[in-house]
Amino acid sequence: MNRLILGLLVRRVAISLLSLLAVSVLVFAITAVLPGDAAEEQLGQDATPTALAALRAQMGLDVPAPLRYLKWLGGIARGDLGTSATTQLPVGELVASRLPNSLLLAAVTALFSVPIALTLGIASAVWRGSWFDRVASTGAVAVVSVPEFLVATLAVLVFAVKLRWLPALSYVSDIESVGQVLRAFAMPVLSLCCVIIAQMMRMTRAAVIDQLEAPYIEMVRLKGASPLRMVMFHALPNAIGPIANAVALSLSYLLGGVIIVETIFNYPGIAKLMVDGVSQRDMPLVQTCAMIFCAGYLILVTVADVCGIVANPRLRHR
Amino acid sequence: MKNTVQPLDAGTAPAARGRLFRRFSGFGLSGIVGLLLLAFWLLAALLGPAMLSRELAGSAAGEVFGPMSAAHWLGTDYLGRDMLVRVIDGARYTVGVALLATVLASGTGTTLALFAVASSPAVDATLSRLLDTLTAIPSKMFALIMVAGFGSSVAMLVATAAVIYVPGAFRIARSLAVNINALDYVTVARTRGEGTLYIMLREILPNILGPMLSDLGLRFVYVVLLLAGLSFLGLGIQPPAADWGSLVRENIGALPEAGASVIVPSLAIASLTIAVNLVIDNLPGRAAREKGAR
Amino acid sequence: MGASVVVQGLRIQAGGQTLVDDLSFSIAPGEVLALIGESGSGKTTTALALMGYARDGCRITAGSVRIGEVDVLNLSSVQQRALRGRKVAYIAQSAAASFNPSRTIMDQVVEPAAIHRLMTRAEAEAKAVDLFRELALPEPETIGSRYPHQVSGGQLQRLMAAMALIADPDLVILDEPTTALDVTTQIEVLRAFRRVVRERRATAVYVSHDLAVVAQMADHILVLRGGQMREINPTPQILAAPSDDYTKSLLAAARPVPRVSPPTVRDSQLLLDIHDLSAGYGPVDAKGQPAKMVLENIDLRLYRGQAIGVIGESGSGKTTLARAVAGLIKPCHGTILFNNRELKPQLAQRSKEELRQIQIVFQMADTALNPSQTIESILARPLVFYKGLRGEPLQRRIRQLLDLVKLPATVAGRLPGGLSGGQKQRVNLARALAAEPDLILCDEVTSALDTVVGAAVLDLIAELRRELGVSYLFISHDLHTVRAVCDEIVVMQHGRKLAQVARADYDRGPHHPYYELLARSVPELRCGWLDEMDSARHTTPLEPQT
Amino acid sequence: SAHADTPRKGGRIRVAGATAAANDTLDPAKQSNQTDYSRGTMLYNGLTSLDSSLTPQPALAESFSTTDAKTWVFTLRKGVVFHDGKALAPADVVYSLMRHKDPATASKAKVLADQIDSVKATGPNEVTVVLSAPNADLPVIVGTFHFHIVKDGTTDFNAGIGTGPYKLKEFKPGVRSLVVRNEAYWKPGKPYLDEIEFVGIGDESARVNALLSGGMDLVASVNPRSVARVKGTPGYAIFTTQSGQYSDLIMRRDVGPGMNPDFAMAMKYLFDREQMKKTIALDYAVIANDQPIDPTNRFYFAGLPQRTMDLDKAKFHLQKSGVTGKVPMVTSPAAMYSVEIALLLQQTGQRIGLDIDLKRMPADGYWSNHWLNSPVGFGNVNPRPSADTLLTQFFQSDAAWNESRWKNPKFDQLLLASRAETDQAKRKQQYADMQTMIHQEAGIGIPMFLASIDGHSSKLKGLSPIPLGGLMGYSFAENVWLDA
Ligand SMILES: Nc1ncnc2c1ncn2[C@@H]1O[C@H](COP(=O)(O)OP(=O)(O)OP(=O)(O)O)[C@@H](O)[C@H]1O
Ligand SMILES: Nc1ncnc2c1ncn2[C@@H]1O[C@H](COP(=O)(O)OP(=O)(O)OP(=O)(O)O)[C@@H](O)[C@H]1O
Ligand SMILES: [Mg+2]
Ligand SMILES: [Mg+2]
Repeated sequence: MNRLILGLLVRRVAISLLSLLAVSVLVFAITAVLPGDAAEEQLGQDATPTALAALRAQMGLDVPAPLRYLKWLGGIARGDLGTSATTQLPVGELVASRLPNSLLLAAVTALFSVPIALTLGIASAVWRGSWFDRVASTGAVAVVSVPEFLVATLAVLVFAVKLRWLPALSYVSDIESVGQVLRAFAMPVLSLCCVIIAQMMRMTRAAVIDQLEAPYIEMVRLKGASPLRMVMFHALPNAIGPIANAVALSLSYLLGGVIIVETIFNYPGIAKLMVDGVSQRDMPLVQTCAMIFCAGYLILVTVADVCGIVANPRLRHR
Repeated sequence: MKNTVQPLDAGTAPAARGRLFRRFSGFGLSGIVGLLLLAFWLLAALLGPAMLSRELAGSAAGEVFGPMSAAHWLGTDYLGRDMLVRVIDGARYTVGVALLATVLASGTGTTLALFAVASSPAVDATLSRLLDTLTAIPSKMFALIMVAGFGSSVAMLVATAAVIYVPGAFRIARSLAVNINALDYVTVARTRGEGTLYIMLREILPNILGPMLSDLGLRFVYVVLLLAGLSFLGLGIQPPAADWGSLVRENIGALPEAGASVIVPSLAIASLTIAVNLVIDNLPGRAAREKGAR
Repeated sequence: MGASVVVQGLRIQAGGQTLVDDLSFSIAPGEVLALIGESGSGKTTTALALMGYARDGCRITAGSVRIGEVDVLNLSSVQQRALRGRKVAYIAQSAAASFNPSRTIMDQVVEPAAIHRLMTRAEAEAKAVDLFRELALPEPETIGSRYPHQVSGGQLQRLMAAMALIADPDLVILDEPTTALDVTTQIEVLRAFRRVVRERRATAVYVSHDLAVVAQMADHILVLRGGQMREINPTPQILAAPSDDYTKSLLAAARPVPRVSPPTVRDSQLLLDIHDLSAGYGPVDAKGQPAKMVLENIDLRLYRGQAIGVIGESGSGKTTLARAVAGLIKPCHGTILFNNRELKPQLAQRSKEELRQIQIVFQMADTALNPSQTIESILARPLVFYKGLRGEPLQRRIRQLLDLVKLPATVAGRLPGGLSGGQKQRVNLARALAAEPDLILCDEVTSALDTVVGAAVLDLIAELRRELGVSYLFISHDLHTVRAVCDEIVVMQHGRKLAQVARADYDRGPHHPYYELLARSVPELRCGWLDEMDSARHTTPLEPQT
Repeated sequence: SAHADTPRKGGRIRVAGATAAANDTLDPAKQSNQTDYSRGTMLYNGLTSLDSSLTPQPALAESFSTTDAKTWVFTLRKGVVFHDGKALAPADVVYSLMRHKDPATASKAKVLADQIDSVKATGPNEVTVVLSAPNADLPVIVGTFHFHIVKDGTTDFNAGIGTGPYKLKEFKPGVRSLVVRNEAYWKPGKPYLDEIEFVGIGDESARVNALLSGGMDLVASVNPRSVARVKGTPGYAIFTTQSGQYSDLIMRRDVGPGMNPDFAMAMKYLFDREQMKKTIALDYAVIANDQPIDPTNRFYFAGLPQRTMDLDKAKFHLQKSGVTGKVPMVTSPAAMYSVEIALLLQQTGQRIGLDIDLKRMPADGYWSNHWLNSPVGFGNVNPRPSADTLLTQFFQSDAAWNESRWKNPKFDQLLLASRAETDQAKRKQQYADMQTMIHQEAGIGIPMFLASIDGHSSKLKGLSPIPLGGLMGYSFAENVWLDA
């Protein structure tokens, strides 16, 4: 069994490298096709042919695109992520200053949202049809259906502006104590939880209910098992596959999709870096960010796939 | 829905009423609430724009962020336009475009997932990795390339939103389908020599439909919100038309005063998505299947 | 100590249909009541009702059930849970559908002990291993660590029995507990059950269609038909002097009569030629050997219109053989010729026509039916797929098929979940018939059927053979059934073919000792047969242990 | 009033600019937005600085003089030192001005710098600038952000070494910067604050919320719609700077419907300026007259009759132009308020039977892809330090950014003449003529000049408008102080 999973992991890592390469090519191709290059975006209204030419030369954009890509790729092979076209800073440095922030925010959010979502999902599956189920399910849908920027703004208005319990920005200056971390993270985490809990919760509920309909559950019931046991020991293991995937998808959102939260709370994360990169057509930056997201996503889904396989002996012993 | 409003023939009345009752009772109370809400918005989307006077729509001379009043039932927006008109107008886009994009995304994702699972492991691996790669493309970038490449139109908007959500739907559907694919009855179909398509659609699909529908319900919400983001990027619906998500975004300035112009479209989104999810949760077919009998 | 059971006026309904009507009976503590009746008569439904449980879609609408002092139908859910699995244990009819596919067998077997906090996990496991041994399961120490799909049908059923018995219940409800077992294993298992009943004086309800088995186990027999009680009487009386006509017909059909075999089998064409076949499960090593070898060096020839019975103990590889022929597992060695053409080892490489010609009826009827398709569409598919039938001819053929397997036309609109065990099995058969194949691999097709319906199915099989020249690989654990329909019998043990006996030699010896043993182990339709076997056992060991 | 208060020393403030991106830079030549400019004025000085009427005042140059507006002599202030202790020398000035001409610098001010022929140290404290053609506005030009003085030979600007009122302590592009008081600053008594933390917050409501929740003391670019909220919160106030910023409707004269001058005229009559001012800018704007010089400018021509909405005239011109069918009009959030202006135009257009087909484009890539390319679209022009710069950049016939491709040799002559003109009265007349010509002929419709609005804590004192933009023309740093 371990050999099987190890084999899967090795294969996945190999394929992942290919995927990453594909992503970089794709991103590069898109940046190449998109109207406007880094120099034009940088100069904006100030663009004149001479200024453009000068800036292009400075940014290395005068080199033909494929060559630029190969050069960048060569750099990657040597562990050099390249230089950001707009800032002329090493991309590695730019990313390194932001990535930990993003990971921290994602981790804290995951820490809260996953247990809450799974608990709610399982509980509403167990008591399906009850008022609890209805309130929880409808509530979850209602909460995601409120645009993220509205939730975040509302939270700021209430907790920061009105009550002044929490800071309006999550990262103004150095954070020293744990209490400060909690205060700073409370609202972003709350907003993000609102977005991602629903998917995990609903999928957990659906998958568990699906299993509760399976014939073997009848036997479990006839053994005198409590509903809790029925779900935790029987339905859940069989539902792990889809649940793990929903969790992986939701969590992958926390890396690249948090742009709105980063904007509203002025949190210096990597999503904003990438969106800026896209706006400025900063190819090395965008590529690195895209590859980071891709890698994060691949790690998450691989973990989800492994969970699915571990949970299903038929797949495990194929 | 349609045939429920037909006048009941006197002779068959009891039977028809019984059928009617059963059809609705199949939905359950919350299902009916969902259906009514959904019907309301569908009607609003279809008939609303024709019914509201254009006068109101054009009146930009009104007060900015005006409160609810007899002249403007839902107040006015950030340019002093009537919110009622804006919301009803927006229904067309949100209901139509979002529903279409969601169905496309979930449909394509599920179909691909079924195909991946029902054909060889090699196809499965290839498709899975390809779609994984697709997810890594920043959606903003993707949207930009779509505008750049194809111009912005409603069709393009639908396509973009659909493509962005295909990989997610694929993942979920695949994770459900692999489990079903390992079961005996699929083996039976295989020994019969059934083609991939049949195995996908008839053997596996019905058994993953429950979770997939609930996924679809959520994906709908995401698409509605994505539309707001995309129209902010300048993709798709062109002003003065606006979908509800964009209405919320446009009027977010009214939030501190809890203005109707931001609350109403938010409520509209919430009610529509809740309705969709209520209906999905209470589909009579599902309830019946869960009980094991028809 | 056993509990008394009193059932009064029990009525169970599903939708507008009454499944069980006004049923009353009682069982004294420590006694065994057998429920017999035709497939679909409501046996399982009644058995479940004794635990206060009705399947989804069914409802207990009237009556009362008392077990000892407990009024089962009026318990709170907490009290119900305390009762189930502890005081009343249930051995379900379909073992395959009753095990959680993703947890090990041991986890599930010791679960009742854990739920009711009866003993520590270690104690429970030890007890489980003892039970495995008692129930004649192979590798009792380690079988618990496998997953449900890794054991054979009969093994799974015994594992379920172990699960029910682990909590030493006062009332055991056994729903066709030995249907999937070969006769030798069946004896072991019956012994184990009887020990439980006798030693612990547990009360038992034994649901079965096999009168011979019932004769060994039951003190009283209750005959059900169409949800109504036909008669209830002490076992000897029922066997000797049944009062009800239906009971009489059941008894009359108890011993399958040999079906006339078609003439000139030998000179007809060779249909299936299995040569030196080996196959197994698990990852394949460098030499092409699977981790777990199941079949070894099987040779088998089957002529057109011939029926070959495959018997052998549970887990001997019968199903595996069928799966190899059907192309579901890739043999690691040997060849299979069909119509003198080599059959490709894998499904995908076989042509549609080849696939149509060979149909397999799966042993586990439950899992082989798609839970979301109606019976009608399940049956329609092969007709549409192979024959391109549409409209009225299609409907007619479906009705015809249902009729052939003695199913009422009303089941057509139902989903598999709304069928009884025997009904599902017949749907499975009907689906195979629909393809009008040349060869049907029947894996225990009659094991869940009562004698009357079973006989009808056997008749059907014989008729198809006679008239259409269909051939069969007829897998069964029941020697009598096999004898009744087959021209030749292949005896398997531990994955090897031990002997092949032709019809003419059925009653002439001498045979392979294992065949003799099987023949001897078939229960006889009289009380006390098992006891005789028991006493005989002390003088001559029954099974040559390996 | 606030200005009468005596400044107090000490304290620390947090300020939020309106943009934050990884391309934040401390290189004066590359600076492109208000956060860059604001940081620039903390760290650097120019030879001159612009006051509230955009008149150049001595800064690092103690004095400047010319006779022909072609050769300029700047006398440097003595005793000025850079943050690292090095004294300011003519070589620094030569380097700082001349580097813009080098294409490799990719300076944003290259066009302006190109008129400089040479910069030479002509004495220990004297620099002489020779222009290729006379320009009376040179002191204005060297007072702008790009011409801030850096140390001779600097190529890496991340240390932010200048002569400015604050020294750089920390700089994280796109995140924040931290500056502390320069104790050796050459302006006596200045600056007042100990420390300024400067961040960029891209989202307007986030900025306002940060202010109102006590997280910020000064925030830039407050939307008019948030003003009531800020004013309504005790302890906070609004600071308005009326400047020459405008968003304009561009109707190209060389292609599209704008080729017909009547179409442009029709559109100009379609602007409901009053309503735009009221509903779009919520009165934080002044009505404009289809010409780019705003009332704060010393060359503003007040005598030009105001054009107002006139549907009859609009209809007349439209019919005369013969333009029918849908008129595509490109807008983008990139050009401030252009979407809203276009929406109102669209509505008024319907009333005369004009069908405007709005095309809202992403802000990304708007300037490079659509601006200047679309036949009918919108542009946005930030305040310029001088009327001459503005007209040269946007209206001269062969200007790169001649948005509407309006070409008029007479205008070009006037522009050249006015640049060299040192007689203020004459010059004023020339500008008035040019404004009239644009008002009449150019394919440019300018509905209003927008104000910049900043929000601040009432404790923050010393703010007064400089019409280069908000935040005191981005040079608040050395002028504000915290009240106890
Ligand atoms: N997927 C599997 N992996 C490993 N072992 C398996 C698997 N399936 C079956 N086996 C083992 O192979 C042996 C033969 O199984 P098979 O199903 O062929 O038995 P059978 O003769 O049909 O028995 P029964 O009469 O009980 O159905 C059994 O010991 C069983 O435990
Ligand atoms: N959920 C249901 N809804 C409607 N009818 C049902 C449902 N479940 C079972 N039935 C019907 O109830 C009858 C009794 O079923 P039951 O399972 O008790 O039969 P059984 O006597 O155990 O038969 P077998 O020997 O084949 O297992 C059958 O005719 C079956 O079709
Ligand atoms: Mg049964
Ligand atoms: Mg078997």
